[in-house]
Amino acid sequence: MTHLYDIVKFGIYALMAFSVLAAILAVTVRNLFHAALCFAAVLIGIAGVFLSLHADFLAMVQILIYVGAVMTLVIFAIMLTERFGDNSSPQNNSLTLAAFGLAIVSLIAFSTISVKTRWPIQENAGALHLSVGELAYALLNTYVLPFEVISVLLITTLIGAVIIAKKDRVS
Amino acid sequence: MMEKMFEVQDPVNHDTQTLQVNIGPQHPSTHGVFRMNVVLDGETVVSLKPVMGYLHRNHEQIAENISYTASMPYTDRLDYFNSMSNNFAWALAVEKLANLDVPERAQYIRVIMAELTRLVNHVSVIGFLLNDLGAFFTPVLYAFREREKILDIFEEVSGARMMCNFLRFGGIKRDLPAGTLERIKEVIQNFPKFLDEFETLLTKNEILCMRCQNVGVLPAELAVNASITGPMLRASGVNYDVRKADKYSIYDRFDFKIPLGQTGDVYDRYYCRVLEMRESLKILQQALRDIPVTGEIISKKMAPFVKAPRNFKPPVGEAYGRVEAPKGELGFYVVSDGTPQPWRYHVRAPSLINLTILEDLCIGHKVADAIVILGSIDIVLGEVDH
Amino acid sequence: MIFGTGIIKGMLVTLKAFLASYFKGPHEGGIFTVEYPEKRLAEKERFRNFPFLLYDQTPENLRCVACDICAKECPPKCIYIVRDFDKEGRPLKRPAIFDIDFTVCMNCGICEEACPFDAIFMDHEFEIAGPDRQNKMLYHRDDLLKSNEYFNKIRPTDAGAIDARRREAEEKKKAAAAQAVKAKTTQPQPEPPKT
Amino acid sequence: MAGFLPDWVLVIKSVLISIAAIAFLGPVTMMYLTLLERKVVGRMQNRIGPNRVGKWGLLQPLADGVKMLTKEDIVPTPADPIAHFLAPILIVVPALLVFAVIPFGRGMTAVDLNVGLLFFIAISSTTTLAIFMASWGSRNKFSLLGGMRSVAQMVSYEVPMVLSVVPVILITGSLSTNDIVLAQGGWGGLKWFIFTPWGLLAFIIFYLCGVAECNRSPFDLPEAESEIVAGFHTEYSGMKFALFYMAEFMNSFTISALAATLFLGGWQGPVLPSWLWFFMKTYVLIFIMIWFRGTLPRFRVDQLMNLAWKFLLPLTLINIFVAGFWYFAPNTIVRVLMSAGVLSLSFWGLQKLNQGYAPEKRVYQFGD
Amino acid sequence: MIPLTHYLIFANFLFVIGIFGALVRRNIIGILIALELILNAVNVNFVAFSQNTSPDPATGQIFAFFVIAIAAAEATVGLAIVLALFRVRKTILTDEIHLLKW
Repeated sequence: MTHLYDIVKFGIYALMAFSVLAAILAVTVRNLFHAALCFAAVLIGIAGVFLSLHADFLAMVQILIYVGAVMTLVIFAIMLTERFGDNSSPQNNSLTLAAFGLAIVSLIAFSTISVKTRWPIQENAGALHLSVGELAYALLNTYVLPFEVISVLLITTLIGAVIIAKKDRVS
Repeated sequence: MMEKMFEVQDPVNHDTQTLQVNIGPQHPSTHGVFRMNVVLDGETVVSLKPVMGYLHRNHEQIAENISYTASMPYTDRLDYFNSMSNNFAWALAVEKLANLDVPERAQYIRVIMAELTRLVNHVSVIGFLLNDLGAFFTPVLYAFREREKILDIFEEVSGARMMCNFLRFGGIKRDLPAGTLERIKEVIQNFPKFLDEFETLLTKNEILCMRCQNVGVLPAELAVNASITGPMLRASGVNYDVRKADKYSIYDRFDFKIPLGQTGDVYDRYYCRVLEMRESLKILQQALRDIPVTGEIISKKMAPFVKAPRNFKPPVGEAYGRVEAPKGELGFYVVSDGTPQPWRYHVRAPSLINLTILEDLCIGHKVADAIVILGSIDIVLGEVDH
Repeated sequence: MIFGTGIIKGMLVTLKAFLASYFKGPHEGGIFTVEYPEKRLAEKERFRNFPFLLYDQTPENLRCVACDICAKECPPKCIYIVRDFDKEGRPLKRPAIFDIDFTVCMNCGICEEACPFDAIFMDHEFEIAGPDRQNKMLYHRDDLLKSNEYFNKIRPTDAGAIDARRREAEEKKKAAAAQAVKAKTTQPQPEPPKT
Repeated sequence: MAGFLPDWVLVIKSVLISIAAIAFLGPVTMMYLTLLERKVVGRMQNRIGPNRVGKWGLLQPLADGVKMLTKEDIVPTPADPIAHFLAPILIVVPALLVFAVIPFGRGMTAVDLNVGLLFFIAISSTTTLAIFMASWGSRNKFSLLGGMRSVAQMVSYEVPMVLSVVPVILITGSLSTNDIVLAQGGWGGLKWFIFTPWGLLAFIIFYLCGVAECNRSPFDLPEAESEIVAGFHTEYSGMKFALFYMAEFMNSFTISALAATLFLGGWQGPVLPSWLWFFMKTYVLIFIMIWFRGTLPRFRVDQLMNLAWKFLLPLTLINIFVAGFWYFAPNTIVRVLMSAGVLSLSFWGLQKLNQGYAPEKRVYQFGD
Repeated sequence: MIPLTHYLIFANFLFVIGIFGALVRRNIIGILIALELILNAVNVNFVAFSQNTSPDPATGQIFAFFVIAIAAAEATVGLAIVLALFRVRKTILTDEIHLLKW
């Protein structure tokens, strides 16, 4: 069975590389519509990574919420704000070099931190398979307060967004 | 870049730019070659300019160069759904011009044929309206099944299903073949059964009611001012039917009612047509009961011209013959200068006049409604562009 | 009334049509269409398609006498006739050229009405297809010729009436001719001069 | 043969077999669904439907396939090539992926995820992305209108669809489709969820939303031929259009299959083999979809939205409460009557609230 | 299977690309996309840590749910603002909107 694990491992690394590449594209591509599509690819890549971490409920929720709803919103916004076909304006401003330098520096810093420190790895690290029942139990028992607060927050943002975006605002 | 900052439009104008769409001559549901220049804001129609003339065949100019009888087959091609009522109107006009009398039996046969074309037209129009609403061809094919039975009778009588060319001035071309009246009686017996089934399929259908009620409302005074005629006018509640107003031919002998709607929206136009079909069936039953079994079929004064239509020279003068065609008041205005060719020949096309108010009905509605309103107006491009 | 009942009743109508299509005949709601090339509907007698010229017995004795009435009467003017002349140049009662342009003709049947010599009638044959518009669809005299038997086959009652009328006219003419001959034979004995 | 192969090759072989089965099953069902639809709708309209190609028109799908392949593939010049090219592919991928979760027979589920149902809903929500690409990519006014309409419709019908599935999960206690089917076994089929009041209502709502999700008959606004020519796939021809067509039919198959699994007891059935039960139930539901297409006219955009947000959504919420009550109440007749009463009351109440959309009574005088 | 540090490096990459995008993009929607990228990177970290180090693996995933919920809420409000802005200014390029009062 070890060959199988190697194949799966190789698959996951390929998936990670694919997502990083898609992320770079999402940030640099000139046409905004293509950027949004690359971002969707990143999201699906990340859902795959969650699956490799045995968090399959989270992966499905990620696809459902992000790719289903948030991407729809983003693309709706792009469609409504872009005039038909003038997507040739340069997308990046003067800060490019400075931002690139900062990015490289912070990348190196974070990577060294994450490699150097000895994390308290549990012995049964990767084997734990979480069932949806335990997840629900945790969500509605230990973390019920944040759960309710989040629902209040969602309602307020919903109403707020509608008021902001309404066409004939009586301001 | 600075000046870009200061040209700020007022915040209320529509930010999504309006969409100018050509629901063009080649479109699945414009009932022929008819273009609508629609400006949309999102889904709602802001302005709608009809563009016509793609099927203009110079009909009136041709009629001024050929004899009176020769333009009878051309009237078939005006509103190619009801060739018999087109012939009826043209025959009436010339009979008024040359004051010909029409024998009894010919009158009855003319009325029977006219009412059969009304059935065919109304059934097909409801089918096409349902097609625009999205029902995938089922109502149309039920309607066409009934239409086939009636077209078989036309073919038996006149020789052609749609281009009948059957009426002549002073009567009809040839008498009915044997057994035709029995076949007509049989069709009329089965029609109400089909109509009830058709109504259960459509009239109470919630989606149809949602899509058609209070859509494209035509107020009564706008209808009268725009000289709309036919089911559209009666759906808005105006009691005007040329058969009752003019009492031409022998329509005064039949008792039938005129269905009137209240709000004048697409639903009322649909249902007025269903009720009109039921009235036509009443007329047909009475006509079949009273038709004289024998009798000549063309007036004596036209005998010499049967074999030589080009010698027919009506006296100098003008006449306007009109008939209640299924689409509205179809009229023919003809001026004669004594020669075998008419001097001036004009067709009052009901579809064209009913189409003029398309924009007023569609403003403010959605794109889907504009198509349905066009379907309910019931136009045939042959008549609109004649 | 519950919201969906109208829709459900309507759907039952189509379900009935669906089931009827397996069990019922064409006129009680079953399959109404006919599979065209194999099975065909019965043709109506007065059905009119493009015109044809009639000849009795042999294609030579054409009924048409090239009187040009149908060409004048035809609304779209799609008939073109040229009279035939014999060797000495005297006009004959036969058309040398009789063309009908089938792309122009709208099969209205006015030529059949106007023809005083029962020479031109409307055909029943509608499966006409030509490779191109110019020559195949322009029918010349020989393509239009059809026999009287064919005419009787496709339109029995009309053909019968016309043949009866022509036979009657024939007898009347023969009787008149016999009368004339008899009158001519009795004529040579001059009556004795009136004294 | 299987004896001496190393076990990891076995795993891969079983995966390949299920992939091959689905890759074959998907397109073939699509082809014969098109034929079934044309035949059934034909029969409803008193005509026969295709019967020229093959014995009863059985080779008609092959003829359509060849026609689609040989048709020229036109790409409009202003179109954005990447989006235009990727859209048909990205619309077929979710349609095929979803086959993995459907339990065709007793042991015949390709991948028995324990979040199977959520997988189905998540994957079927990604089709909005592909429709966006199709409508925005082809730079055509009609497809833009169609794209906007279809995304608005799919997003607003996904909410009631997801919520109508919640009672089933609540009662069976697991998201895996196999467990749901097992929970409906026994008593010769009387324990199917459709025979409980909340199950019946949830089935109707799920089925309607499913029909809306794959843009079929009363909700086929995005490709409304009579209004905006062909909606988001106006600018597609040849094989790309065939892919859109295939995705639509595969969606309608999977939606019917899932509805059968959730409410009609999947492959549970007294005598016949399990997969036969499954296919019979699915094809009954597909017949109903085709029946819708043969009879009903189309909704308008705002009526569509109103039906989803103001009518179906509140009903599903109430349905969840009733299912909760059903779960804890003792298994007596009182429970059935109570829940049936609550549901019909709420149905009537919501219908009264939406009175504006009910058909008005119309009276007609007769002048002379 | 896959050691914790590889996940962390992957998350760092995404995080850094997100920051780079947020700083560089001229279009507000581009910035919103970059922001979402950052939040996703954080999510990956949460789940990786909860799977490998914490005794009860549910905590990380629960936190990831909350992050997804907040990200969705933030996206809606952000895009509502973008729409309102576009209606007034006809442009959503950041360097063209820098006057507080006009």
